[in-house]
Amino acid sequence: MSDATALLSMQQLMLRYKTGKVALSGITMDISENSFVYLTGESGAGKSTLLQMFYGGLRPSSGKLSVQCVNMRTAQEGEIRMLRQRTGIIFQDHRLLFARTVFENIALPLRVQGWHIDKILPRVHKVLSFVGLGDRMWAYPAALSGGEQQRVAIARAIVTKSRVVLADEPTGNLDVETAQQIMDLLKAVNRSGSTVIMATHDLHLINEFPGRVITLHAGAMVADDL
Amino acid sequence: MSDATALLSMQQLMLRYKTGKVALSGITMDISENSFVYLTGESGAGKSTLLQMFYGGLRPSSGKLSVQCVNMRTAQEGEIRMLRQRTGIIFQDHRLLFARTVFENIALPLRVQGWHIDKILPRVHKVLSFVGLGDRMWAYPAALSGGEQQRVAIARAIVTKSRVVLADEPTGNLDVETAQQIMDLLKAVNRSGSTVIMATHDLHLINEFPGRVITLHAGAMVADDL
Amino acid sequence: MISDLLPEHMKHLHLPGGFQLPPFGLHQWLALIIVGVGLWLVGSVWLGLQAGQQWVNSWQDDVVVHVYFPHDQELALIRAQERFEKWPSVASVQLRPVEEGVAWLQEWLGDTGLDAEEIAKRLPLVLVLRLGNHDESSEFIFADIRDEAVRQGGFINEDELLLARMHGYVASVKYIVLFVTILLALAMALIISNTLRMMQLSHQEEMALMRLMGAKEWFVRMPFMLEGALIGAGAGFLGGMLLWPISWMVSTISDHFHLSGDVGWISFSLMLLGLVSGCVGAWISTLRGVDDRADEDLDS
Amino acid sequence: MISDLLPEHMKHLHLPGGFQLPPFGLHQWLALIIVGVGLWLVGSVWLGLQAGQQWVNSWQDDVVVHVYFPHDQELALIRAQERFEKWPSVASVQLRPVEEGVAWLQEWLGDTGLDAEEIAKRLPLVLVLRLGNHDESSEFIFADIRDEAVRQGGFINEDELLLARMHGYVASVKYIVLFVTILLALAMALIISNTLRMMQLSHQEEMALMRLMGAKEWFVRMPFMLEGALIGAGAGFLGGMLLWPISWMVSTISDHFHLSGDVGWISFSLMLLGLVSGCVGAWISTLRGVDDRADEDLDS
Ligand SMILES: Nc1ncnc2c1ncn2[C@@H]1O[C@H](COP(=O)(O)OP(=O)(O)OP(=O)(O)O)[C@@H](O)[C@H]1O
Ligand SMILES: Nc1ncnc2c1ncn2[C@@H]1O[C@H](COP(=O)(O)OP(=O)(O)OP(=O)(O)O)[C@@H](O)[C@H]1O
Ligand SMILES: [Mg+2]
Ligand SMILES: [Mg+2]
Repeated sequence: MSDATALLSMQQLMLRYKTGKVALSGITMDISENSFVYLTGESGAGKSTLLQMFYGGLRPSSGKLSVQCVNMRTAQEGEIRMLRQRTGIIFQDHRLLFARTVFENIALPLRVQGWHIDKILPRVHKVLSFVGLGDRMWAYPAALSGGEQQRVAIARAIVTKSRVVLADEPTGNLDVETAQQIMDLLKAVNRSGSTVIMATHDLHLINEFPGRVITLHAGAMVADDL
Repeated sequence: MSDATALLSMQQLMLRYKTGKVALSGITMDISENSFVYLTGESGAGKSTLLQMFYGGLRPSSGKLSVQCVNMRTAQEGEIRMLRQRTGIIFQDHRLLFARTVFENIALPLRVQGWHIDKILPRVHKVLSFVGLGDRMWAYPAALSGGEQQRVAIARAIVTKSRVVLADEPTGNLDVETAQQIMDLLKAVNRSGSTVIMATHDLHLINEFPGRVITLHAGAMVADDL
Repeated sequence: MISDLLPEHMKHLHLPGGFQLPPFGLHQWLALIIVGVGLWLVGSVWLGLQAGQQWVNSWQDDVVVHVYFPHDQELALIRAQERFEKWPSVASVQLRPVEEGVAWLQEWLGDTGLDAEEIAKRLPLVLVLRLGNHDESSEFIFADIRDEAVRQGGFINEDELLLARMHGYVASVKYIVLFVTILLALAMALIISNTLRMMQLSHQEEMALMRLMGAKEWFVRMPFMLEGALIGAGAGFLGGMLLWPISWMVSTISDHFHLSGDVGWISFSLMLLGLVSGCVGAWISTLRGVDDRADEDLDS
Repeated sequence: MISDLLPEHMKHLHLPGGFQLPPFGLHQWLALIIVGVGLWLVGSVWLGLQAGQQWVNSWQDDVVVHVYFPHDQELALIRAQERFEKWPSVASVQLRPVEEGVAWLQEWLGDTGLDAEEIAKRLPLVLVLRLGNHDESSEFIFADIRDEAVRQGGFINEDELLLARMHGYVASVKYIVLFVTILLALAMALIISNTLRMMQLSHQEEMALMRLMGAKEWFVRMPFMLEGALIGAGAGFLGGMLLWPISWMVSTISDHFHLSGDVGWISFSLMLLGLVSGCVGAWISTLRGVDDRADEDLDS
C-alpha cells in the first residue's frame, strides 16, 4: 500500500499519551498529494490526535509516520518548523488571539514566514474577502459571532497557500448554509493544489461534498473508502 | 402575549453593540417556566447575543426584558449576581479553565454559591457520571477530546440545579451519537424542572427532540412555532 | 466515600475564590524576601539616622570652637569678640576665665613646684564660641570663623573644627535618607503589585468566569487580597525581625545609643507598612478591568 | 491601494514576533524608572565609598594616638613603650623628643621672655603610637590602648581617639555597601524579569501559536529580548546620567575628592550592567515552558 508519491504515509502508527491513554494504534495508510480526506469517528476516537501528529504537535510513540518526506519520529526541530510553515491548521477551538485584530490574526503566519507588510496587507484582504469577511479586517474577534470567528480561523489557515491544510471540525459551530460555504472554500483550496485533511462529525456534508473518508473508532482505523 | 407566569419576557427588545452594529431588534416573546426552547438562525443572526442578555452579560439598548422577574434594564449589580447564580451557562467556546482539573472546573459554580467541600465532591462526581465522564474527574481539560470538553462544560452548567440553563451550541463539536446523549441529558435536566434555552444549527436534532423553535434572522425574530 | 473520590495527591484541594490563599510559589517567595530585605534596609537606615541624631544631640550643647589669641593681643581679642557676637549663628561668645586656664595648666603640669599662675599669664587668650542652631550651613560657618579669627590675628584648632563639622554632615544625611526610603518603598510596592498582577493575569479567565457565575466582588478578589496582605505582612515581619540583630550590634559597638525602643517602633511600623501596602496593592491591581477579554493584552 | 486598506488610526501596525519592540506601556516605564533610580542608588553608594576611601587614604599614615605620662613617670613610660611595641596592630612606638615639646610650647607661649626649656622639663612625657594595618578591629584597638595606658599610669586624649575611630567605621561600611548593592541588584533584576514575565503571560497564546506556525525561537523571543534590553539599558543610562549631578555636588562641597574619573567608570558599568541584566532576564524568562497550556497557571 506504500506509495512513493504519498504525501503522508503511516505504518502501524501508535500514540500513547503521557497519562497512559493509547489514543491511536495500528494506523496504516497513505494520503497522496492533492487529495481531500475526511476523518470521522465518535467523540474521543482520536481524530484531533491524528491531525496533531501531522504537524509535529505530537510525536509517534511507535510505528512510522512521514509527512511531506519528513520522518516524524526522528525529525529535528528545524525540519518540523519548516514543515509547519508548509501546513495550514484550523484548530478545533479555533485559537484566535482576542487581543489582536482580525487582520493581525491572519497576518501572523505570513509574518512568521518573513513577508513584508506591503505584501501582507493585500494578501490578508484577499483571503478575508474570500471567506466573506472583507469588511471586518479591523474588528476584534470578540466582536464577531462564533461562525464569523470560525471563518477567520479558516482564513488564517489558508493565507499562506500551504501544501497541506489540516482542519479540525471547521464547520462545527456553523449553520448549514455557512457550513456549505466553508466546504466550498476548502474544496477550492483543494483544487488550487493543497491537500485537505478534515476531521468532522457531519455525515451530511460528507455525502454532499465527496472525498476519501477514513473512519476511526477508539484509536483504530475501522474503515477507509479509498 | 405577555403572561404573568412567564419566566422570561421580552418586548421590542433591541441591542446595539458599541461598534454601532444592531445585533437584535424588535424581539417580542415570552418564555414560560419549564419549557424547552431552541434558538436557530444563520451564523451572525444574534443567537449568542440574545442568550448573553438572559444572564446580564449585555444590557438591552431599548425595549423591555425581564428574566426571572428581574428587569434587566434597571437591575442592580446584586440582582444580576443572584440571577446568575440561578442560571447555568454553556458557552459557545466552552470556556473551560485549562489550568484546573475537571473537578475544579465543575466545582466552580458550587464554590461561588458557598457550598462546603464535603458536599461539593459527591455532587460533582454525580454530575460527571451523569455526562459519562465519572472517571475523568482529576484529568486536565487539555487531556480530553473536544467532545469530552464539551460534556464537562455541560456538567458545569447543570451542577447547581439552575432554574434556567442557557446552552450555546452544546452539540456543535460532537458526533451524532454523543450529540444525542447530550440532548437526552438536556431533556432530563428540563424534565427535572429547569427551563432550557438552546442555540443550535442542527435541524436534525430539532426534529428528533421536539421543543419550541424560535428562528432569528439578522437580529429579528422570523419564526416561532409556539 | 468522599475520601474514595479524592486521590491521595489531591488531599489539599485548591479551589478558586473566597477565603482561600492561592498557592505560594517561587514568585511569591521571591517577592516576600526581596521586599522584606528592602523594608529591613529602610528600617536600618532610619535606625542609623536615629543613632546619628542621638549622637548629634549628645553634642548639641558641646559644639564649641575655641579661638586662640597670643596673650598680648587683648585688643584684637575684644574686637573679635564684638564681631562674633553679632553673628546670628553664634549663640554665645565668652572669654575663657584666666583661672580656668590656670587650673588646666596646673593639672597638666602635675603637682610640681612650678608656679602655674606665672605661666598662665603667658598663656594664649581664648574665646569660646558656642554655636546655636546648627544646620547644613555650618560647613560655611566654620570656614567663616576660621577666616575671621585669622583676620583678627588669632587662630583656631583644625581638629576641633573637623569634629564639629561632622555634626553638619549628619544633619544633611537626613534628606538623603528620606529620599532613599521613599524610593525603596516605591520599588517594594511595584514588586508586590507586579507579583499580584502576574498572579491575576494567569487567573484572569477564572475571575471572569466566577463573575459570570454570580460571584461577589470580594469573593473574586479575596485570594489576591489575602496574598498581597500575606506578602506585605510577611515582608514587614521579616524586615522587622532582621532589625533586632542590627540594633544589638550597634549597641554592642557603642553604648552611646539606646535604640531598643526605637527598634520596636520601627519594626512595628514596617510590619504595618508591609501589610497596608500589600492590601492596597492587591486592591488596586484587582481594580483594573479584569473582566475584559481585550485586556488580556497589556499593551492597551 | 495599501493605504486604502489601512485605516487612519492603524498607521502604526504592531505585528507580533521578530525585530519588533512591543509597545512601551505604563508597566515598562515604571520598571525602567524604578530600576534606573535603583541603579543610580547603587552607583552613588559606590561613589560615596570611593570618596570615603580617598578620605581614609589621606589619613592612612596619620592615624596616631598620643599617650601621656606625668613628667616624673619615666619608668612607667618605658614599660608601656615595651608593651606597645609587642602589639601587632601598632606599627611604631616613639617617644616624643623633648625638643619637639619645647618648640611647640615656645610657639604656643609666644615669643615671651619665659624660658620654655624650664617649663618643658615639667611637661608630660608623650608616647606616639602609629597604627599599622587599619581594619574593623581598630574599634577594640583604641579601647585596648586606653586600657593599657591607664594601667601603666598614663592617659590619652579622647577627642583624638574619636577621630581615629572614624577611620575604622569607614572601612567597615564597605561590607554593608557590598551587601546593599547585591540586594538592590537582585531587586532590580526581579522587577525587570517580572515585567517581562507579565508581558509574556499576556502574550502566551500568541507565542504558542507562532511556534505552531513554524516560527524560529529567536523570532518568538526577540520582542521580549529587545524589551528587556531596552528597559535594562534605559535604566542603566538613567542611573549613569543621574550620577553626574551627585559627583558635581560632592566636588563642590569639598575639593578633597577627585571623582570624575570614577563617575565615568561607574556610570559606564551601570549601563552595561543594566543592558546585560535586561537581556539575561529576558532570555531566562522566555525559557520557561511557555508553550505549555497548563503553564498558564503560575501555581504549579
Ligand atoms: N493531552 C492528552 N493527554 C491525555 N489524553 C488525551 C490528551 N488529548 C486527548 N486525550 C484522549 O485521547 C482520546 C482521543 O482524543 P482526541 O482529541 O484525538 O479525540 P477526537 O476524535 O478529536 O474527539 P472529538 O471529536 O471529541 O474532538 C480521548 O479519549 C482523549 O481523552
Ligand atoms: N462584542 C461585539 N461587538 C460588536 N459586534 C458584535 C459583538 N458580538 C457579536 N457581534 C456581531 O453581532 C452579530 C450577532 O452575533 P452573535 O454572536 O449573536 O451571532 P450568532 O447568532 O451567535 O452566530 P453564530 O452561530 O455564528 O455563533 C454578528 O454580526 C457579530 O459580528
Ligand atoms: Mg477533536
Ligand atoms: Mg453564537
